[in-house]
Formats: sequence, C-alpha cells, structure tokens
Amino acid sequence: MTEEEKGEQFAMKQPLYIPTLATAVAILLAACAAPAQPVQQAAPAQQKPKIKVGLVTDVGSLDDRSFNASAWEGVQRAVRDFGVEAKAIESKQPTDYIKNIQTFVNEGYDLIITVGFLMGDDTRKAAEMYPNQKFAIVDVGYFDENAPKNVMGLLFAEDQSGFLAGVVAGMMTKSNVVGGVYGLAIPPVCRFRKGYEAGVRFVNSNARILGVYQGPSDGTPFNNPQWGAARARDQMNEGADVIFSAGGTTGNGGLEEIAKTQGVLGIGVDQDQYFTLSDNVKKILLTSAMKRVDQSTYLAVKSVVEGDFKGGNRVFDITNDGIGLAPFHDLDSQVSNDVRNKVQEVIEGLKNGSIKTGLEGVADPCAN
Amino acid sequence: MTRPDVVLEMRGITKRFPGVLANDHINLDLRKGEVHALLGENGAGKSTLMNILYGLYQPDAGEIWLDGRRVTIHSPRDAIALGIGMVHQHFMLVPTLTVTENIILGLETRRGLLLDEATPQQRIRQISRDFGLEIDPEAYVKDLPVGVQQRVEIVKALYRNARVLVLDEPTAVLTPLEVESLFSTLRALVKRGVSVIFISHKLKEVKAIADRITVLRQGRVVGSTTPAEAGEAQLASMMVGRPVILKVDKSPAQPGPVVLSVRDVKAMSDRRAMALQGVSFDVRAGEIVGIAGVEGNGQTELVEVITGLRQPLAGQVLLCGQPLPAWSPRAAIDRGMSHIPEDRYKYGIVAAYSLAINLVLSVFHRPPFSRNGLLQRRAILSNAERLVEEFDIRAPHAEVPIGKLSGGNQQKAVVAREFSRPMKLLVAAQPTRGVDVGSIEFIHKRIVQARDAGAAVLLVSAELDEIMALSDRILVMFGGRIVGERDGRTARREDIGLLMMGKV
Amino acid sequence: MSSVTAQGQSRSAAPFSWQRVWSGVWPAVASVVLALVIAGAVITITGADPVAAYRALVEGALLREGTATRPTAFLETLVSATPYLVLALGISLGFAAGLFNIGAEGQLYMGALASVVVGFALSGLPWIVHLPLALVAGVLAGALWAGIAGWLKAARGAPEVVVTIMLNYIAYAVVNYMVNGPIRHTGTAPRTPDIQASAVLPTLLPAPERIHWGFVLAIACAVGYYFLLYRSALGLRIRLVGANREAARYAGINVNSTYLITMVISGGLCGMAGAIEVLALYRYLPTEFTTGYGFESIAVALLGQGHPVGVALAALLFGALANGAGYMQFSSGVSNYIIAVMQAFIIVFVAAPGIVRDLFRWARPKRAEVEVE
Amino acid sequence: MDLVDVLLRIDYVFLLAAALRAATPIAFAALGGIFSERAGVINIGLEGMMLISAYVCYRVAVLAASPAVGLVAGMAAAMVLAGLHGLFSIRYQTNQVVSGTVVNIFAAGITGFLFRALGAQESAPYLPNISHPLLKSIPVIGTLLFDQPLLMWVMLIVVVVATVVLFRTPWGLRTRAVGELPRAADTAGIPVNRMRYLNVLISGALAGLGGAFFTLHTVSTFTPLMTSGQGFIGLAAMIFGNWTPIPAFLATLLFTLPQALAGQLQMFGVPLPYQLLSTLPYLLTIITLAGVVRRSTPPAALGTPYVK
Repeated sequence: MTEEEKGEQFAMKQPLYIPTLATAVAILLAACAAPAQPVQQAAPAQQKPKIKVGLVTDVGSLDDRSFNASAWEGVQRAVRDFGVEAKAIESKQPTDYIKNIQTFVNEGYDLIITVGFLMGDDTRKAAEMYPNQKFAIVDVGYFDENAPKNVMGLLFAEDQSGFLAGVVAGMMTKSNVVGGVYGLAIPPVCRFRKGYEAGVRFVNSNARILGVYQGPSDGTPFNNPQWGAARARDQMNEGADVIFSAGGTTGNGGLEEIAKTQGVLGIGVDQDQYFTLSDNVKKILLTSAMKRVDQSTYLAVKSVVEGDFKGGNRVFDITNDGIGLAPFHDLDSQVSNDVRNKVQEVIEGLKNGSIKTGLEGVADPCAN
Repeated sequence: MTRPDVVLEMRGITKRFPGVLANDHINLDLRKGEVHALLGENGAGKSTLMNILYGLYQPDAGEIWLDGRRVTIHSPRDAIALGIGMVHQHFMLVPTLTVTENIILGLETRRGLLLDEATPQQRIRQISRDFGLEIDPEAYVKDLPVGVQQRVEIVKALYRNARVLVLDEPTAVLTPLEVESLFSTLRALVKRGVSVIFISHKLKEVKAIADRITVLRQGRVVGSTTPAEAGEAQLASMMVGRPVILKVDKSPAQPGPVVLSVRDVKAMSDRRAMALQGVSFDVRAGEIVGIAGVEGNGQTELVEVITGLRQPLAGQVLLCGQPLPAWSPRAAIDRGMSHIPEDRYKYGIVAAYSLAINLVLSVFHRPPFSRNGLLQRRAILSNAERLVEEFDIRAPHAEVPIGKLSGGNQQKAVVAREFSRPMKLLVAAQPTRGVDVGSIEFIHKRIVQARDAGAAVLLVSAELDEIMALSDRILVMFGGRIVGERDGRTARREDIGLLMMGKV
Repeated sequence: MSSVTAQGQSRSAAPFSWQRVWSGVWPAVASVVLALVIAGAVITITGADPVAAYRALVEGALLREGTATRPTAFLETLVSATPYLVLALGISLGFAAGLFNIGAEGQLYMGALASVVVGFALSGLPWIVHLPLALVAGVLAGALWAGIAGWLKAARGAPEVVVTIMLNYIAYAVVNYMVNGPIRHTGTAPRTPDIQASAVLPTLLPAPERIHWGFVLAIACAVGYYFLLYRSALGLRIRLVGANREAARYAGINVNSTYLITMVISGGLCGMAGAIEVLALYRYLPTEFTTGYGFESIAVALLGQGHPVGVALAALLFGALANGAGYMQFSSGVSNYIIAVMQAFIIVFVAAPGIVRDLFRWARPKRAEVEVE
Repeated sequence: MDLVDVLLRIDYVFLLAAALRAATPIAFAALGGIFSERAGVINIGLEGMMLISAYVCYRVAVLAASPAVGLVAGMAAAMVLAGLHGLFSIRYQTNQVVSGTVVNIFAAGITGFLFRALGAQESAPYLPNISHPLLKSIPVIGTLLFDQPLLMWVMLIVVVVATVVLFRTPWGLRTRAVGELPRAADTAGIPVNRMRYLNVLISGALAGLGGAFFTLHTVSTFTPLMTSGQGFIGLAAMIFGNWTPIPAFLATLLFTLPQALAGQLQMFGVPLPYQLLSTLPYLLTIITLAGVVRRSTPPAALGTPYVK
C-alpha cells in the first residue's frame, strides 16, 4: 500500500473501533458472569484421591519430537501403569513458566515436572516458595549448598550417549568422514555433539568430523527442517557417510535428507527415533543416541506413587540405563560383530570409568 | 418518437449521491455528426451525466436511447460495445504502460497466447494518419506531454470504433495552437459521422466548436441553444446563474524592489531528464509575473526549485537578495514565501484531516498554534474560524475533513492558508484549476490584492486566459528555458501561443 | 469527539441515543460471538467440549477463584498485556507515519540486551539512578536498532519492511552470541548474570503477584503516545506525513527526518518493552528470550486501529487470551493453538464489520434486500 | 581452518545448487506476492498460505498415498486462504495488511491445532526429483539442474512463465493496469475486482507450491510453523526485485547463497562465531539495499481498494 493510504486508513477510521473493541473485551468478561464454578471436574472426589502429576513444557511444544514429547511420554506411561492423573500445560513465553507452575500448585498437584534448562530458575523459585510441593525438572541440577530439597533434578549424561553413537559412526564410516547436524548450541546439544566427536576419535583417530549448529537467525530454533536438510547435504557432499542429527525437527530434516541418498546412514537422538520418524528414515537410521527423558519422568512419578520421592540431583547415565544406544533395527545386518563388540567394550568402560568422554564435570559444555 | 438523425438520447436522468442531487431529470440528445457542447461550472453535474452514459455510474432514474433503441449500460464494457468512447478529464492512461498497451487494454489481440502488438500498432498508425493525431505507439505514456496523452485518449476511443465520443474538459491542458488542432481533429471526426459531446466551462471554445450547446447548472438543464443564438455573456450568466464579470479588475502595477531572483537555474526532472536548462528572471514587489507555457516544459520543476522542494543542479534562488538554502521548503516558508501548489489534492491538502488542521499545515509547529511542543487546539480553531470568514470557505464546521469540501472551497482553503502568513512572495501554480467560476473570481481578486499590498507574485498557469488576465509581465517557458517576455498589457494571445510552441 | 462549527460553538458530535450505541456495539457482540462459535466448532470437531474450554479460558484469564496467595488471575492478564501494549504502541506510531515496522521483535531483543547489561554490569548505584539508567539503555538500544532502518529509509530509500525483517534476524543472533559468549554467567545454563537489585523493576503487590511497575509504565506510554500523536506538533507532523507525504513536504515538513524520528521513537518503545520484560520478570537475559511478542503485537496494533485506547483494549484482549490459554489447556485439554484461530476471527470481524452484517443478512430469510452487483 | 583456505576449497557449484534449492519456497512466495501486488492487493499472508499448504499437502498425500494429489490439495487450501484474503480486502475493503496478518495467524493456529489433534506420524510420499543419470554427470549444469527437486524446476519455469505472463500477455497487461490505475482499467472495460480476485488466487496457488516444498520435498512430515518465516523473506525478495519475477528470483539467491555459504564456513570450522556467521544473508541484504540507490516503486494502486 502506498504510504498515504496507510496513514489515511488510520486517520479516518479510528473512533469507530474503540467501542467495538471495548465490547469485545467486555464480552469476554461477561462470558463468565455465569457462576464461575470451581473447576472440580479436574479432580473428581473419588474413593481415594488419585495422585496428580502436572507437566510444564518450555517454549517448545508437547509435540516437539524431542525432550518435551519424551517427558510427556514417560508421564503417560506412568498414567497407564499407576493410574495417576496427569495434565500438561505448554508455555508460550518464558515468562509463562512460573505462572503455569503456579496453576498446578494452586490445583494441589502432587508432583510438578518442568522440562528443560530454560526453566531452571523459575522451578527453583517455585520450589523455594512452596517447600512442601514436589518438583522434578528435566535437564537441570542444583549443586550449591542451598539447593532446594523438594526438587528432583533429572540430569543426563548426553555426552556418554553421544560417545556411543560416535563409536558406531567412527567404525561404520567407509569414507572416513562423519558429520553432525545440531540444533542451537544449548548445553544438552553441546554435550551430545562433544561426546559424539570424542567417541569417533576414540575408535577412529584419523576420521574427519564435520558438524554445524543451527544459528539463532537460521529460522525457527530447532524447527527449520529445510535448513537441517541443506546442512546434511553439505556434509554428504564433503563425503560424510554417517551423520548424527541432534536438533529437534531441524535435525530430523537432516535425517530425511540422508534418506534420499544412497549409502549414507543417520543417527537419531533423544528417543529411539525409529519409532518417531517417518518410514523413509527407518531404512537409514543406524541407531539413536538415546536420552531416556521418558524413563526419568516415569521414575520420578513412580517415586511419588511409591512414597520414596527424594529431592536432589539424579543423573541418568550409562550405569542406570538413563542413556544408551537404540537398536540397529533395519540395519542390524549391516553392523558387524566388531562394531557390536566395540560398543559393548565402550559401555563397560564408561560404566567402570576407564573410558572418559572428556565432559565429566564440565559446567559449560558449549564453551570451546 | 426519436428523430432519425438522433444518435443518442438521454431522458430524465437522475442521480443522487449522499447529500447531493448531482443530476436532476436531465434530458439530452445528440445528433449524428454534430458537436454538442455541455456547458457548466465545476460541480454542475456534467461529469456525472457522462459517467452514467459511460456505465461508470448507474442512474437512479431515467433512460438512455441509442439509435432508437433503449439501452442499459452497466459498465464501460457495455458502453464500448455500443460505440461510446470517452476522453476523461483525468486521463485514463496507465503511465507505466506504452501507448499501444494503453490503447489495446481490454481489447487485446493475441498471437497464440501472447500479446500481439504489431497488428494494433499498424491500426493505431492508420488512425493517427487518418485524423492527424500524431503519436508514437511505442512510447511510454509517462514520458509524453499531456497534449499528446490526450491524442492517445482520442485514438484509444477511435480504436474502439466509437461513434459517440465524449470529451470531458479536453482543452484544459492545451495551448491555443493545440486547441486549434484538437478542433480540426474534431471537425474531421464529425465529417466521418462521429458524434461528439464536448464538455467544457470555457465559453470561447464552446462557441468556436459547438453546433449546439446545452447548459447545466446545479444538476439541472438550464437551457439549450446554439452558438449563433447566444453570446458569451448570456452563456456565462446561464452557467453561473448571475451576471459574471469576465475581466479581472486591476490597476497598473507599481513594481518595487526585486523580491525573487532566479539565477541560471538548472535542474533535473523526476525522470532524470534536464527539465530546466538555465532559467533566470526577477520578480519585483508589487507585480505579477505570469509564466505561460504548455505543461511539462519545466514549470513544475521551476516552482519546486524556487519553493525549496527540488535540489537544483546549478544556479541560485535569491529571496530579497539572500540565497535560499537549497532543498528546504521550511526555510522558504519562514522567509515569507507562500505557495499554492499545482495539484491541490496531491500537494495542497491532507484530505483526511480537518479544515482547521489544513489551514495551519505549514505553521502548526509555531506559536500560537503550538506551545512547548503541544498543539493549541483553541488557537488552531479560532484561526480556522477567522479564515473561513475572511475567505468565504463554505464548510459545515472547522473540523470537517477537508476532502469532503468542494474543489473550490478546498482551493480557497489553500489560498487562505498561504495568505495568512506574512507574505513577501507568492508562488501560485495553477491556482484556479478545477474550481468554480465564483471561486475563480474570488481567488483572482485575492491575488491582485496581494500584489497591491506589495507582495511579489509568480503565477504559473496552463490557462492562457488566466495568465493574460492577471499578469503584469508574461514570461513564456518552452523546453526548460524562458523563450520570451511580454508586457501584460500589450501581449497578444496569438503571439504568446506561438512562443509556447517554441516558435520564436 | 466534539466538533466545532464555523461560528466557534463547541457541540458534541451527535445527540446521544441508545440506537446509536447499539448500532456501534452490536457488530462487536456479533463478532466475538461468531469468533467463539467458529473456534468452538473447530474444538468440537476434535472431540473436546467447547463450553468447558471457554469457561476455563475465561477463568484462567480473569476470574479464577484463587488460593490465599493468588487472589485473581486478572493481574496476570495485565502482566501478559504489558509487552503487547508497549510494542503495539511502537508499531502503531510507525503506522501513523506510514511506516511498517515489522522489526519490533528485534528491537525488543536489543532493548532487553542493553538493559540487562546495564542492569548487571553497574553496581553500587542507588536504584533511583540504576533503574532509570537500565530502562533508558533499553529504550536507546531499541531506538538505535530501529534507527538503522529509519536512517536507511530516509537516506537511501531502502524499504523499511525489508530492513526491519532482516534486522530481526540479526538481533536474534547478536543476543544469542552475547548470552552464549561475552556476557554469559558461570552457571550451567547459557544466560547472563542476574541484574543488580537496584536495577529491578519492582512489583506492585507482594509476591507471588507479578504485576509490576512495568504495567504502570506501559499505561504511561499509552498516555504519552496519545499526547505525542494527537496533542503535540511532532505528532501532527508524523500523522501528516502518514496521511499525505507530498502535501506534508510542500508544507515545509522534512519527510525524511520525520521517518527517522518516527522509527527511533517506535523502536524506543519496542526497546522499552524488552527492558520491562527483563527488568521486571526475568531479571537476567536467557538464551531463549521471548518468542513472537513482536509479531503478535502487529496484530494488536492493527486491531487497535492506531488509537491508544484501542491499542490498550486490544492488548488486554491478547493478554487475556494468552493468559487464559494455559489454564484452558490444563482444565480442558484443548491446545492453545485454538487461541490463534480465535484471534484471527476476532480481528477479521472487528476490522471488517461488513462481514458480520452480511453474515447476519444471509442468515435472515428475506433476501430481497441483498444488494445486487 | 583459515577463512581463505576454506573459501578456496568450497565447491561453489554445489553451493549454488544448494542455494537454488533453498530458494525454491522463497521464490514461490515472492512470485505469489508479485501477482497479487501487481494487481494492487498487498499480500503479507503468504507465510500463512505456505504453511497451510505444507500441512494439507502432507495430510492429503498421506491419505491418498500420492504426492501429486497432496500437491493439488495443498495448493487448493492455500487458494482458499487467498480467496478469503481477497474477500476481506476486495469485497469488504479491510486494510490489506490486517487481512494478511489474519491469514498468517489463522494458518498458524489451525495447522497447529489439527496437527496436535491428528498427529503427523506417517510419512508422506515425496514428489520426485528431476534426476537423469546422464545429464546429471554434465559438469556444473548437471549439479545445478539435473538432480534437483521437481518443484525447483517448476519454480524456475514459473519465473520465466510469470515474466512472460506479466509482460507479454493480455492477462499481464490487464493485471498491471489494474494495479497501477484501476479506474483506467475499468473505463477500458476490464472488471477490476475480478482481475484482483483471480490474481490473489494465483498468488495463493504459488504460495501453495512453495508450501508443498516443505512437506513433499524436504521432510516427509509436518511440524507446526515449519515454514520458519520464509514467506516474509519472499516478500522482501519481491520488494527487492521491484515486483518483477526475474530480479525477485535473483534476490532470493542473494539471500540463500550467503546462508549456504555460512553453513559451509561453519562446517569447515572457520573460527568465526557461528551465531554471527548466520547473519550473513541478512547483513548482505541490508548492505545491498543501502547501496542500491534506486528506490523501489510499488504498483501505484497497491493497497487501495477499488471503489467506483
């Protein structure tokens, strides 16, 4: 529109709209002039009160095919297994976190699970404000002496998971070039990447390792499959024949691109992506570097059900099956015994501490 | 019932717009091969009537008969199909398209799926030759002078096989010579059986070309006559409803010191062509200097340079001996320049805003209209009330959006605004364009008053009559240069007309 | 608005009549009802109960009977409405001059960044100095960021739409880089250090209420916007440039500098929104800062039709919808995507009342009056 | 690795091929914008039209087990949104920016909502690549053209066709007239609003093609907001290209080439902060815009409803 029109439309029309808008707002107000019944339907008084679990996502949604989804899946498994009641609220803005937590607190939920390191501060604030409320938070631990006692920090050794994936990649590559497509450089992603690269080097010291993080201005974070696909292609052009995709749907775009090319294999992340990604990807999905967020939330709920909930950090790593490699599924036949043996060896080594990923105790995995 | 030689008959046409009865039971008939003039002031309902004929508006009542058949015209498409062509006052040409493209628009010939421009171009050339309408089919319309654009419009109508051709104020933008050539074109058309409706408010021209004249006033037919029967004065009083003084009353000029001095100014046009090739002249206090010339010969750019709206490439503009900082309209205003811009709607007013605001458009940031950065509503309104009174602006109230006023009242508001500042120099570009006779008289009177009060006045107008009536000195512009100067009292139309064509 | 006759007597625009009020109001009633019905239909198709969903939405946004610590959710709606209001004012100001500032999001980011840096890096200042300083830093950063687009428009004729879109992406990257690198604090999560207590924009009510002085600032911005745009000479200048750029130029207004000034003020408001968010709510800058306020606020600005009262109401509406969405999801399981569907329809119906009229006309049996085209 | 070393070893043909691919949806959006805006209707709803097409393409391609059916359905869905945009802005004379914004908000909401309600686990069949074993091995050309998605080819063809249509056919002539001076078109017997509706629908169809690229070429599934702002980049390219197909297409490359380059530089480990590297396309666009002195001139009647 020409600038004149823009201005004119503004100049001429305004007074009419104010009553109109005012009514719109008023209607919303009036809509509940009907008796605002206390929301009982959420907690029908049954014979014995059910245990209620609330989950608050970070700004990613429940269907991010990543840790929010995974966390929710664990909770739902607990619903099936223990008959607890569960609800989720997705956060639209980071400023919503505390509000959404508050909603569950007000409704008397037994356990509130928050997801993601972005929620670390707000979860802590809420925990300090409501010391009798049980919390669990995925991907965050509190290490200082004042750490709240009512929060279970669910931490993961993503580096170990990545390391195992790196071992497989390092051994399976024929071109001696391996790649990686990663989401934004946030701590869990960085730990995956660095563990993976350490794993490759552990078995194949002269392999070339490629990798790219999605930049903050490369479209929507963790949700630009087209960008991920383009980067996977870059790497295949450089000769990579195994590519690790760790970055929500950005990474999934990478896997989809790999599936279009002969002879290149992909490695998924977080869940066993064989079950979450499209059929196209199944035939090239070598394995997934799993981070059992679902297991951790399941266990957190279980601890509440069984009455042995304890605050403090709980690390999910190779020793408690909190992380691990997914099965090879369709590609099982292509994986030699050498590889399997090596993976087994590394698992043992990681368990007994004889093999290190190099990220043990590193506070900021994203720092160089 | 219809006489055989009547091509077109409009009966009882009535059209009402919110608040206005634009056409009130108008009857009009057009005979084959005649030029029928429709005479009336701005706002008399001429254009509405013709827009109804052309299908742009639907009448509230009334009938249109063509060749003895009753027709309904829903859209221009229908009108074109019936052989009605129209040359609008504001040309309906798309500036970014070529002449050919404009002419064939809506009636394209194809070669396969693609546009065929070769065939129509041949026909366009043919029509040009037949009627002496010289045009270049491949030129872009935006590069053409208005006179040529008008020819394009006529060719466009002929290309569509128009048997009835309506020309809405066709001479407004033409030089006397161009008017002559238009008239000879019209005579040629008439000879070939085309019937012409010629809309105008200029008595001389109507008398010169029309076979019959119908006069409209305030939406009604006042009467029909022929040039032979009615004199100019009689037509004028039919048109305005009262006797009209056709001469501007003014005493001889008493020039004072030089106020505006333009020294060898060169400037480019928006289209990056050299529009001013070195223009120099002075305007003294107490005189009106008129710039005559066909539009597009640099007058627009000259006015823009003087008023600080355009950066000159070279040269200087001095106001009372002091050079004006280039490209600062505000500086010019602050130093006593007033400017009536050529296109009122585009440059002169902000249509959506109130009359009161439009009356302080260039001074609202100063006391008393604004103090400490805050607008003083009361001062703005009382200023408006004063000017409304003084300049006889007809408006329901001061906060009416100025776009809702008639053209004449809008222009009076512009004049009022510009005259309300202390004025050393008045630059008036087309000050009476699209304005009714009453307003024209009023504005002319105010300009002369300003001169008599000691202001220097630079008048730029495409209306030669206006230049002749008002100017103490006349400069003629052609091709970006001043090509001649004449004394206002002794200048002759024909002489100036030749200068305007560049024939020195 | 009152108008003044040529004789100078003030009189109100028209005598009061209920019919007039009703004719102004019924399209709004119909609009909102229609939007609710349409979104309700969508909800129903997917098997949920729209009535329960709406009740939850309203309760979550406004009236929820709370626990002792939480008297009403309405205060949270005001918290949500605050950034919408400030951003939409900034965007509206641009519209008034005929500028389309799609870059509010980027200016918000830069404002937040600058005020957080001032907030944590300076210490030992009394709050009366520190807090204003941090706010001003945010305003300036937003102003500067938008000023780039304004300057390019004024000096080079670069379309502000394109430049501000591009500047958004650059702002994301700059903030992300800074938070991950130069000004990262030494914890696990990539974020800046906390701002000093002296830079915190305090809350209005005791915790856990979050309603903060930023809301008051936002209202002040709306009032200031009104005076700037409708009462000041600068505002008239901005509006004239928007209404008829050429006429403004002919009247001696410097159009290019008006563009620059408008963009700077517009960006300053957007920067202020960022500053308020971080100084009042976050109190540090996280790596993943707000998502999409700057874009949704374009809709708020459009809905508000440029008038501060309209913008405030629109911001309130959006704030209420955003705030109620969480509770709606909690209580009825309807995903908050439906909010966007409702927003879309409300905007359409408010912006084009003719649609509502036609819909009702069609709904009526007699079709004789339907205009023939 | 050193920047210079990296710049020397980058495979530029591959880079250009990647940029061409990435340009596909953006160019479709730009082309769609050109048709709509040349006819005088602002279309900032392209993003939403792409998004809804991406969703519908996915869902229908899965249901029908045919990418072609999906493509048609996706285009149809985008055209429905376009039709609504036309209805609001032409019939009801709503501010066209408001109407476009509504389209964007609505598309984001409805696709997200349906995705949540219905899921998107199945994988949609892809549209084919245009790949020829022999032609593919031609140096440069082979890489650039003969192993590329079908829709990229369609896009290139549409760029050419759109140029011809706009500047060499009656349709284009009428469209431009309607967008420049609708009254002139009206007096020439052209139904102004019908032309506008149809061009807005074309705009929707093209945006629909752009949306299909996401789900029928890039990934075989849908995620909310997956168009990631590319419709807006397309608008920027349209303005940059002065509402003309070929320059607009080149403008998309101006954007995707640096993005591809930034990806490569990061991959090769150039020691620059990757966050800042990723701003390369945006920076370059701004710098180019600032350097280009020519002001872009939108169609004169853009944004103005035509009222007789």
